Amino acid sequence: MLTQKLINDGNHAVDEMLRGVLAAHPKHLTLASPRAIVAKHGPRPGKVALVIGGGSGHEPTFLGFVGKGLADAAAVGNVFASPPPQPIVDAAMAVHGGAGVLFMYGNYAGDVMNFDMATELLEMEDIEARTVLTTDDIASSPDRSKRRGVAGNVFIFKVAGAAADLMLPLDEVARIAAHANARTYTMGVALSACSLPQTRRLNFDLPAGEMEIGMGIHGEPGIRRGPLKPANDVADEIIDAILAEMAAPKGANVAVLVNSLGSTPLMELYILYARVAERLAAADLTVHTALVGPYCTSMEMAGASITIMHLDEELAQLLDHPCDCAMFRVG
Amino acid sequence: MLTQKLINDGNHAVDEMLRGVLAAHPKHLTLASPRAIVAKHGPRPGKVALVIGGGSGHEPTFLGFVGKGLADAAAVGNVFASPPPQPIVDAAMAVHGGAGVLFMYGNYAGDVMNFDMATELLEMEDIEARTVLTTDDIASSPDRSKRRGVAGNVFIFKVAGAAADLMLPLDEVARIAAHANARTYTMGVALSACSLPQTRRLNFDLPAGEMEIGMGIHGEPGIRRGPLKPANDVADEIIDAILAEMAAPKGANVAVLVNSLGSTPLMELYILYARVAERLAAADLTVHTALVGPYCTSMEMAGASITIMHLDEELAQLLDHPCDCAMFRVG
Amino acid sequence: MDFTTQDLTDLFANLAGRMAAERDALCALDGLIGDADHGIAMEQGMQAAAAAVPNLATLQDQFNAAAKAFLNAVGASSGPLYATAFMRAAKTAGPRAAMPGAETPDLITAMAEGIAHRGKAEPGQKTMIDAWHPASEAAKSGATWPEILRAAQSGADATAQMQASLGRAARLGERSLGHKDPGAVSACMIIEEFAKVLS
Amino acid sequence: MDFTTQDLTDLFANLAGRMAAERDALCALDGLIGDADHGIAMEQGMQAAAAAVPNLATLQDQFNAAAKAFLNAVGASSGPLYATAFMRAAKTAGPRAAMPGAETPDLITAMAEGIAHRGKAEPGQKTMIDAWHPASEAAKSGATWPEILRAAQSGADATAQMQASLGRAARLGERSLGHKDPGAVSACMIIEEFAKVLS
Ligand SMILES: Nc1ncnc2c1ncn2[C@@H]1O[C@H](COP(=O)(O)OP(=O)(O)O)[C@@H](O)[C@H]1O
Ligand SMILES: Nc1ncnc2c1ncn2[C@@H]1O[C@H](COP(=O)(O)OP(=O)(O)O)[C@@H](O)[C@H]1O
Ligand SMILES: [Mg+2]
Ligand SMILES: [Mg+2]
Ligand SMILES: [Mg+2]
Ligand SMILES: [Mg+2]
Repeated sequence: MLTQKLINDGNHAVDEMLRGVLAAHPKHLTLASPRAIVAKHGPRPGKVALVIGGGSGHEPTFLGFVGKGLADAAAVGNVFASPPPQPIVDAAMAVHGGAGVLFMYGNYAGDVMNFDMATELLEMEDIEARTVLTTDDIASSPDRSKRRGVAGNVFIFKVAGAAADLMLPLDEVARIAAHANARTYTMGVALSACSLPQTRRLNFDLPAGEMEIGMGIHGEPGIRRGPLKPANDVADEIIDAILAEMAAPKGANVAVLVNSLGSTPLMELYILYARVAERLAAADLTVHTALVGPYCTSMEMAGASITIMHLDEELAQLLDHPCDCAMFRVG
Repeated sequence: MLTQKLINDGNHAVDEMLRGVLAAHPKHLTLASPRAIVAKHGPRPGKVALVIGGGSGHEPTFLGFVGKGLADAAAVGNVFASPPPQPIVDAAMAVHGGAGVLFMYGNYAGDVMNFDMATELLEMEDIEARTVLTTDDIASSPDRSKRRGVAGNVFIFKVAGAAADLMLPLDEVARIAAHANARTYTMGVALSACSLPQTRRLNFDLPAGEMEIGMGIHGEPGIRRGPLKPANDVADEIIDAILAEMAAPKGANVAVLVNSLGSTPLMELYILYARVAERLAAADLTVHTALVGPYCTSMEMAGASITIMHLDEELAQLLDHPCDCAMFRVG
Repeated sequence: MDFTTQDLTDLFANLAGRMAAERDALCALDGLIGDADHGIAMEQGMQAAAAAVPNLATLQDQFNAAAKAFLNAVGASSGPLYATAFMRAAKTAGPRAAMPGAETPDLITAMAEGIAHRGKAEPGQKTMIDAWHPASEAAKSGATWPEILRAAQSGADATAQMQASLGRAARLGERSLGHKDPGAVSACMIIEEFAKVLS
Repeated sequence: MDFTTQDLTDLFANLAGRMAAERDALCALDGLIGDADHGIAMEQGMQAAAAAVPNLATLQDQFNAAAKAFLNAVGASSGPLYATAFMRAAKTAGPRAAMPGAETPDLITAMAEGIAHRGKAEPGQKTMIDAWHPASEAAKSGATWPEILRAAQSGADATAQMQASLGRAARLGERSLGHKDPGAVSACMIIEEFAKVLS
């Protein structure tokens, strides 16, 4: 039984999607090479170039966050697969402004190997590229450096993009990006599997009535299986885990993202958000920014994640800095 | 077998969602009464009040389109059920500015009865309320006046909201709204059912490998069942039907919306858009505005719709007029 | 035997229980040609009505309270239709704490007229009117409650052979054939509960 | 018997066919502890490699072309790992149109070293190294192709008992136990295709 998708040939899904993205957003986006998406406005001499990327299937992550004030370019991989070095290099070469390149992407073995190869290739062109990995998925390891990067990307990239847009030097942009990552915490649950366009087979079994806690955004198994709980219980489990790690003082500001993994609709996200808001208020935390919607998806997977970024003055200002991307705007 | 939802009690899903919406968007939205959502900015003396509404489960339609430059208020019904007259009256009373109220909503028997009762109640308060129904679903009847209102709402409401924001009188706003509706054409396909939060049972059977062509946004059966086709064939069938009706002259401007019914992800929408763009270019039509995403959903239903609005100078200007809603922004 | 405010309170309690029991079946029927929520609307509406009617002085007050409660809980199509039905029943019952049992079939006629007034449906369009109209005709001609119920049921059965021309199912054309109208089916359940209390 | 450019062309064609045939099985394996795409990566990579190697003058050119083609078609984890493997094989094969059959086990050693260099994996971490490393050790000790293959296979089998500490599955902890590593399984298939052509 094949899953139901509106595609043509699964092998061409990513390229056809890119054709659609370029056609729909000609004011925002252009191509450096077939898998290197570049912002029309934003890249400029003297500015650190922020290049993000990763596998497809997480839209609007990554390509939707390319634009003035956020990322200068994105390298686009196959579904759930890191892009190879070439489009990463193409992206970096197209947008670098002589002030260095910052690569940002989720911490996955494949992405690390491909971006590192790209970094070596750029060195041969005398272009300095640094890397800040995102590692916000608190369910994926007790050790932050081993964690996966998931929906927290939105906030972390946003902050780094703002720092670059303000013409800060590479050291500073990298410091801020790492700082933003260190203060960002995400955890999610999956209520259904998704399927790759090439195989159209569910990528794991999840019996009705169960959920996977700590699910990765590629369908990687999480911490454990458990019975599907009411939304408030799910929100509580996630918020408990995040608050315990974050250890923010009373009165601190936070940014919140309640994110759909794909097919979980806004109604459910806002039900979750209602509980999250209650819990944050009870913990004396102030919500500076709230995003609710599909920001980092796993195609048609059902489920949701909650991200909290523990703000300080610097992060709050950078979050508020305007950006204008095809699929995300601030200010 | 119950469907997998992140909710608490299905009977409270709508109210809990509203709690989350208000909590997440305090700068944009407030309440007139528990089911009457009101824009914080926008309503003002002398301005025609645009009040929209309908059943829940289509988010971001309707409440996401409340804000300065678009709707002044929305009355919120139960899932897939028109709101009763009282919240409609509450919404209208909260936002009317002495220049009359325009009700806009999709053409469904239930909505017509409830909004008409609200109109009668407002008459007793000496508030003039007029109605423009949206009837953009070309698959739902050969007779435009009998058609359902579906995703085209976004464009039609947008244009009417802009006309009201420009302080045009009620007659003009109503004329423009009707004009916008008359030039808007939508058709969709469903690839899966959805389920109500109270029952958590699929609202119809759709075997794998099939699709429902012309599906309504409440799971109402469409024109026919057929085998699931490649995305390009689906786009072609819809575009053929729309172009035949629209009969736009070469060189005309159009607005396009490729809309997810819920769980169909951006990847598939952009694959559809790639074909739509190709077809429109071949027909010598120019895309003035392109929206791609979940704008008018049926909770977690899989599928997509394509909307084309045939623009003229007036409609294009009104579409470009700024608006700032919790879930939709222009300008 | 008189029909009292206590009887009406009991009747609405029965209606609420009945609709709760039939909720999923009515939703499934609505799923075939509509939007799968009719059972939810009827359950919520009757529950709200049942909560609104106790401890009111007259049948009229009770029916009016039921109308308002049903409408505000439900909206949808059923809300205005049954709210208007109950308001007409209120007028027929009048400001009395009881009405003669023999007059109660007039309530059916009043409700049918309210529904027809609000929905503008004609018999044959595959709506709840196809149950309410024959029931009302039977009531007008002096039929017994079992006869009224049978009239409603054969009307509802006949909707399976009708092509819808009003309501959500109207867009289905021939595909609405073969399925009973959920509103007509729930109408029979309502009339059956009336008949149980009143015959 | 010599191993020629034609043999290598045939071998890559076989690898492409094999991976196409095993695609869904490898994806299913990857679905248990990873992201369900390993079969797709291997199919696309080997298909691109097979298309790149015909009509090149030397084995070195062929392996280098395969490396580049595989990498650009795939990315992912497999891309850099196999690209590096093929580049090392290219160096070992050298700018020759053929190499002695007896030297071909050195290709396995070279590939294993490339993968280890790129991925920094140690045996026991539940990766493809757990197949490539024992195969390479066997090759170094002068084993026959069937022995090399058996070494790879028992290495791959052993991954079922390992807890992953590298790659996507590393976050699974104990839940990775009981499932073989998909990269180790596909590694055996590759080595098996080498063995078929070379033994
Ligand atoms: N104009 C009308 N007149 C009478 N009955 C109607 C009319 N429109 C719809 N109905 C009835 O309403 C029923 C559906 O009710 P319900 O499911 O509660 O509302 P909705 O269609 O708004 O979801 C239909 O089965 C039909 O019997
Ligand atoms: N650092 C590494 N060294 C060796 N092999 C690795 C490493 N990381 C991952 N792998 C292998 O890659 C396989 C997964 O490949 P693939 O599914 O194509 O990539 P991805 O994990 O990016 O989806 C794993 O089964 C494992 O054998
Ligand atoms: Mg992958
Ligand atoms: Mg309904
Ligand atoms: Mg219904
Ligand atoms: Mg994988």
